[in-house]
Amino acid sequence: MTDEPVLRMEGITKIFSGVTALANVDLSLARGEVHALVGENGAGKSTLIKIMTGAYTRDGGQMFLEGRAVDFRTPEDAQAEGVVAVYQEVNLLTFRTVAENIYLGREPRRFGLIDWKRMNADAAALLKRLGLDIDPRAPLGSLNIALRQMVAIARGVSFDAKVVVLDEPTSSLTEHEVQILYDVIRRLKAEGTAVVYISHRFDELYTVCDRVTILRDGRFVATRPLAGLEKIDLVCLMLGKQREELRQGTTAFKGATEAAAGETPLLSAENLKRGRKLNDVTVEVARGEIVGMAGLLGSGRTETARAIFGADSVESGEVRLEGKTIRRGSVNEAIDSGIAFLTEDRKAEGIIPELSVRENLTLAALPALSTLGVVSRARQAEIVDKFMKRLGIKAANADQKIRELSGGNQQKVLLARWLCKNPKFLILDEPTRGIDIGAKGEIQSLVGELAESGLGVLMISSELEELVEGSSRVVVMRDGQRVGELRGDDISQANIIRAMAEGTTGEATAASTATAHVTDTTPPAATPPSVPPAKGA
Amino acid sequence: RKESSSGGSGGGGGVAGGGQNNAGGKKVIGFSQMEMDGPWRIAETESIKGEASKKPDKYDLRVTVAQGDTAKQAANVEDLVAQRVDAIFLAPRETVGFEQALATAKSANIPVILVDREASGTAGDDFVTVLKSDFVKQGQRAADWLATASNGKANIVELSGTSGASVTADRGKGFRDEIAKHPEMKIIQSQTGDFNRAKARDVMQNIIQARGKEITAVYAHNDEMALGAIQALEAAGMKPGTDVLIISVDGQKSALQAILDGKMNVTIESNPRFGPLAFATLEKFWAGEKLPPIVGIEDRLFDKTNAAQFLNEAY
Amino acid sequence: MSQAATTIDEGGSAHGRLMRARFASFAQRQGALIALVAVCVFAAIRYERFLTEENLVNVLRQNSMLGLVALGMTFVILTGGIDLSVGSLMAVAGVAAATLAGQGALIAVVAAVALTTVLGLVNGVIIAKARIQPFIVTLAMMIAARGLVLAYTGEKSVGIGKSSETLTSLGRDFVGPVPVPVVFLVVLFALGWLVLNHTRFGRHVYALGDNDEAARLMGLNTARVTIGVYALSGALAGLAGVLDAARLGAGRPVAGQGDELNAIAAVVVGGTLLTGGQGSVLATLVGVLLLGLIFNVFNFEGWISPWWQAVLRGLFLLVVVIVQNRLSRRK
Amino acid sequence: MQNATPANSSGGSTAAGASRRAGARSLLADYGPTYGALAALILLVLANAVFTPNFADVNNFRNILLQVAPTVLVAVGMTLVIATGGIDLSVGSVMAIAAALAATNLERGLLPAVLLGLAAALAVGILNGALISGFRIQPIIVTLALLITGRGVAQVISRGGQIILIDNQNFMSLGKGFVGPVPTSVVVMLLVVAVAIFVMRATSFGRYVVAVGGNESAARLAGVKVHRTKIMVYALSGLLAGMAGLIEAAKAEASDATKVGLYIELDAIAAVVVGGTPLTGGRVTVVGTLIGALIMQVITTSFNMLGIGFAWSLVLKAAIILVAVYIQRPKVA
Ligand SMILES: Nc1ncnc2c1ncn2[C@@H]1O[C@H](COP(=O)(O)OP(=O)(O)OP(=O)(O)O)[C@@H](O)[C@H]1O
Ligand SMILES: Nc1ncnc2c1ncn2[C@@H]1O[C@H](COP(=O)(O)OP(=O)(O)OP(=O)(O)O)[C@@H](O)[C@H]1O
Ligand SMILES: [Mg+2]
Ligand SMILES: [Mg+2]
Repeated sequence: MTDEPVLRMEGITKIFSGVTALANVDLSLARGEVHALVGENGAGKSTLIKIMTGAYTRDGGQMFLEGRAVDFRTPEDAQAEGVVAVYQEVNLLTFRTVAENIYLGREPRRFGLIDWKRMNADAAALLKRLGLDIDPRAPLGSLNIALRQMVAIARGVSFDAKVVVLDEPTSSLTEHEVQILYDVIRRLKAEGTAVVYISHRFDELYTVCDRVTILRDGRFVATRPLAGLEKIDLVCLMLGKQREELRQGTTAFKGATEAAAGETPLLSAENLKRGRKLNDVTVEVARGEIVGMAGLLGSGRTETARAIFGADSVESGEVRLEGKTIRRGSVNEAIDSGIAFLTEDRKAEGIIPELSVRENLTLAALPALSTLGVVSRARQAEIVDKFMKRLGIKAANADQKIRELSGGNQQKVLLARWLCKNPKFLILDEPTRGIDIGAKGEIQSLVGELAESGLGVLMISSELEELVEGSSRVVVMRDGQRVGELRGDDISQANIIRAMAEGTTGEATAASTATAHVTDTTPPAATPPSVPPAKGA
Repeated sequence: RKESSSGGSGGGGGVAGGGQNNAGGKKVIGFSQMEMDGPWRIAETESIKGEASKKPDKYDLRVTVAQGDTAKQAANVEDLVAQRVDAIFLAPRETVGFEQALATAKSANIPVILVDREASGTAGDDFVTVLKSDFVKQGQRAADWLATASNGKANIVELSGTSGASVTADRGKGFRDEIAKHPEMKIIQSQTGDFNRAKARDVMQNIIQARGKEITAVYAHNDEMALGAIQALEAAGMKPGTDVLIISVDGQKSALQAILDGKMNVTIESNPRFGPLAFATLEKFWAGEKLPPIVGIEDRLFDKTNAAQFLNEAY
Repeated sequence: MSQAATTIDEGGSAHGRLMRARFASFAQRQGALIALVAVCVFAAIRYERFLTEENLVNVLRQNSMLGLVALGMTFVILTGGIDLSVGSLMAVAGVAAATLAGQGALIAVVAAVALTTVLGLVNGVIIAKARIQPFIVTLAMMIAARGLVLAYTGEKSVGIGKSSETLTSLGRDFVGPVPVPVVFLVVLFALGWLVLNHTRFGRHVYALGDNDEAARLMGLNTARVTIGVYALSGALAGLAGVLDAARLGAGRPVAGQGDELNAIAAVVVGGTLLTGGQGSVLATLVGVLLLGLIFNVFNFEGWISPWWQAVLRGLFLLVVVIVQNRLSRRK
Repeated sequence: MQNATPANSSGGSTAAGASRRAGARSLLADYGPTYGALAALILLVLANAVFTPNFADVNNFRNILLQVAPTVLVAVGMTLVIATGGIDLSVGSVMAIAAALAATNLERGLLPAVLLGLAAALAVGILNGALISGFRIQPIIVTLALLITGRGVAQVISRGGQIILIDNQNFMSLGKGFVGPVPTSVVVMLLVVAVAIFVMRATSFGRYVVAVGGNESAARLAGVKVHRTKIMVYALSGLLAGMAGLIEAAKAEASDATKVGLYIELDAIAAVVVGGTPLTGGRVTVVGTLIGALIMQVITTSFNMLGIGFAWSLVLKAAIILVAVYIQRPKVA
């Protein structure tokens, strides 16, 4: 294992229209190692692996595969040499079947024509081996995001590659699927494949990775064995800080305040119903309160948020802000009455890629910034300046296109888009997904601050620490239903997990308003009735 | 409009020219028009329609229009044949392109009379005859008039018709062949004006800018373009009709008016009223008369002397 | 245990969605097919001579050139592209074949089709390599090719002449009861279907239209596929142009004008999405016939003025597309 | 209440400083003319001034503006449509409808005729927008259908495709009149361009247009009224096409329903893309469109003046379109 590395990158440099994304970065992968690549948002991780796999061309540096200098011009070249990547955003073909996605470009053929039978059989076998119950003939678009991600991973491992890169593979996976992924990684490792693993979740890194390479601002910081490297030191390396400078605790929340009893809620959403996805969901949030919303993937959290915001029309139910009913299915009325919604899918539903940071930031506030439809440049600049400072948005200037920013900074701009409107109620859907630890802390402490000044927040998150430390109450969802609520000292990771899994929250909610829903809930084994029996996992 | 479905279609295989499709003694006549843009084509179609409607108990006319596309028009003829009409008037878009359509009609024993243009083939065999408006001759007559009026000395701007149209080619050719006999008559600039007044006006404007006072005559392939050219000349402070002679083809009402106003000199008629001639010819054919390969239609020449007289009957 | 439950749920709903997706794509195809059948039934009842062999053969033959163009267009549109140059390429091929008719039919046809294939290839190379939008590249090709063919012919049609009967027979003769262009149409549509559904190239065409960035990152040589479809479109447009010239006995510099829009309309009416990734060649055939039949019906009527025909044609196009759209969005 | 985590302070100040510096530059970069197209225009004009006799002449420049006016009006509307990611093929037919309606109603008086023409154009635009946004059908198909139908409607209005002569002096002054030394239609054109630039730069509507073109669902969730914005751009495109139709009719002193605006959609699209607005939407430059249209017009004019066949000007235009778009294409990795 100490002999020639499988793949070695030296002095890699990449410049995007004048901006240096990578400067002189080294990376060396040994046979059969799992190599973590970490760094803040925009540190250049994705860029580095795109260069490794031929998706981008490098502006400087060298790359050696098994000691041989290589120069991949396209991902096709890289694949041919056994360097394969599962890229950050789920990037597959939604109209094509699962099997086609897995074997695209390598379709088995007979007499020059595609051998569909064999392709589907091979795909079925592969998926089964990975413990996935997916019909290889299903169009990919019919799967949810998590399963699509698993298909992408299945494709990646089907190559018998020398190097497999996984760029934030778990950002939308369930715990169960993460376990499957770990098994896959261990198998690859045993076969001598080198795996590059990018993730912002430290627990995962420590579970599967052997060594770690740290990038900061496009520069190489260090490569270290993970064993023996304390988390806190890893964070320090990422941020370029000394140990003492870092605050304790995993999140930046200071412990939430609970709403005063008896007060009329700031927001109340009652009995929202939308097909099978939302079944009679009720949520209340008081002024100054952060209500967490937990649930497994696909449990209906985003649906709830969209229903409250009017982004989807609901069949029945009512949303009231400060007692005033908001017309169903009207985003504009929701916004006008003071509701804001930070979506979970930045790329598809958040940024306007070609517009500048300035225009993106002020998009929702334009009516307030304009008189008779004419926008005041001065007031716009004032707001942009203020929020770029306040949120620490890293951009060359306010006129940089938002698509050129890293994910975390894009997220901050989108948050600022809402904050500059002084909303009364803010919905955050996975506000820190795919965001580095520094930016995460900033966003978390900001949310805390805002709540202190009277903003009501509904925070959807898959990160339990975030919910536990940030919320005064946690609403738990499952299968489109609200299955419980935790408050006060009952809010703990263990309790949340139990509620998500079993649909009961124990005595904690016995006296709360949510009890009615909880007790009505059918036991988990019975839902949904139409589902075929489970295959062992 | 029930009558349009061809009643009694199987009326027995008549001899060539015999009516196979006489629904209650009515003859179904197909007219394949190439396109309907511009007053000339409309007048032609109206003339044929008008003649048919004079005898509603005798003729049932079906008009197809091909949007200026030869392929489409050939298809339209085939469609008419498939309907087993009793005769077809075909105003072909261009000379070539109708061999097969004509052959189809022939094999179905449907007589075809060509209207206003020729198509390749033999009269009396591939088709009955051509009712012809001689576009080449129109060009020649325009050139003749100009040669006389200018004493064989002119710098001419030619505004030609739509690119690729056979009239454009014919009216250009006739004119050029004729002025070639006069060494001092030159076409100093030629550009397409698409048979379109607005386009011709713009083109003329640019040519005036380039050639200015050099220009002594404008030959436009139709009246619309001549009217556009007149506008451009007036805008440039030149006097159409006196400084610059304006000659065109068609004989539409607004051109006659321009002649009366002294802004235009002459327009060679291209008579669109083929209706009476077409039906008369068809009747003769059915009556078994021998027909010449070309039946000419009379084209007049309108100038100051007769414009007022024909103004009201012009289209 | 709870995790296992979620996985099942996904599997179950995935299956449900699969069925619905299949139904939706069926309904989508059905939309145009239903309209086609409806028009046929209407015409058959109203016009006695509609269902004659002669008329049906006419309809097929008249639409076979547009059909070939639309076939190529289907490939292009499936990749998410568009090809506005096909009309002009028809003219180029027709004129080229007519000009070369004296050299023998084979040479004339091969050279003409080769020429437009190369022009299609140029489209593809510029689109793939210079990364300019297909709409713009093919718009430029449409304008330039038309200009060149007009300039080359001096704006006059080039007659093929009686001597080259082999060439004209391509447009005029029959194989049994079937006109030669219709034979081309049927054979090439069958081939098109085979290529799209059973070859790598075909699947990659779909992949490219589905998500080109993903296809590239998955290691597809997207440039090759792009160049391939535009070359194919050029070739089929060229063949259509040759058949058109053969049928009419002349290569016309103005041939195919507006056919790019007709072909696009036919593809869309068939139910292929302009965004790419979804659709089929058979749908296109239905679309071509549907739009072609309207003209046939107008001709049977014989009294509707061309302007009213235009009004009706546009409205019909709109209605079919709206219905199509409603059906396909039921998923 | 520690508001600054370690990483916070470093990024903020640079961003704020830089943002002010680049303020002026952004005016040009985001909404302004594209230098490639401007350079091409200047080059073309200079080359012509040298090689084309009588080209460099005030009169000629006035003619160029006069001739380009209808195309520019249509192209400005097209620019907005394209900025939302759409396309409008129906503009030529809309021109014909407006011209036909105005011409056939002039005996009712100038104002009613003009208003009728413009109202019809606006209505077709709104119909386009409503179909595209309400039924979510691809713009190219909706507007293709209206291109076909609209031409037919214009011919029906024109008493069956007749050329309708115009002899209302006031109406004709739209095409032939002057405001000072500048032709009326050029004044209209410049006004429209100026207003469009202002709207795209300074108003919230302008931003909504590019936001919708850039990312429709994001725009919707940010409170942008997407439907309204789309309907508005198609309505504007229709209205501007209507104005162009009236000007064409006034210039020709006649309305020819079969010819007015024929193929102008292609000229307009060419002007837009040569000017630097990408067909993908999300970016816009009205000045660029003006420049693009002028480039095309200068080519036409100079070819007319030099007596070079129309066919060759097509070839040159195609080349210019490709080169301009190539130069302005977004940089990719
Ligand atoms: N296509 C591009 N054009 C311009 N700049 C880019 C482009 N892609 C990336 N960058 C810039 O390069 C830098 C590195 O980005 P990269 O996506 O590699 O970061 P990352 O480490 O993967 O971040 P994240 O954790 O948010 O995914 C960032 O500053 C980003 O703005
Ligand atoms: N883009 C999408 N395409 C198809 N189905 C989707 C999509 N987004 C969500 N769903 C489905 O809608 C249902 C509810 O999903 P929702 O997004 O509300 O869940 P969630 O609890 O917010 O999960 P997530 O962690 O994914 O945000 C699930 O069945 C999910 O699979
Ligand atoms: Mg990344
Ligand atoms: Mg969610």
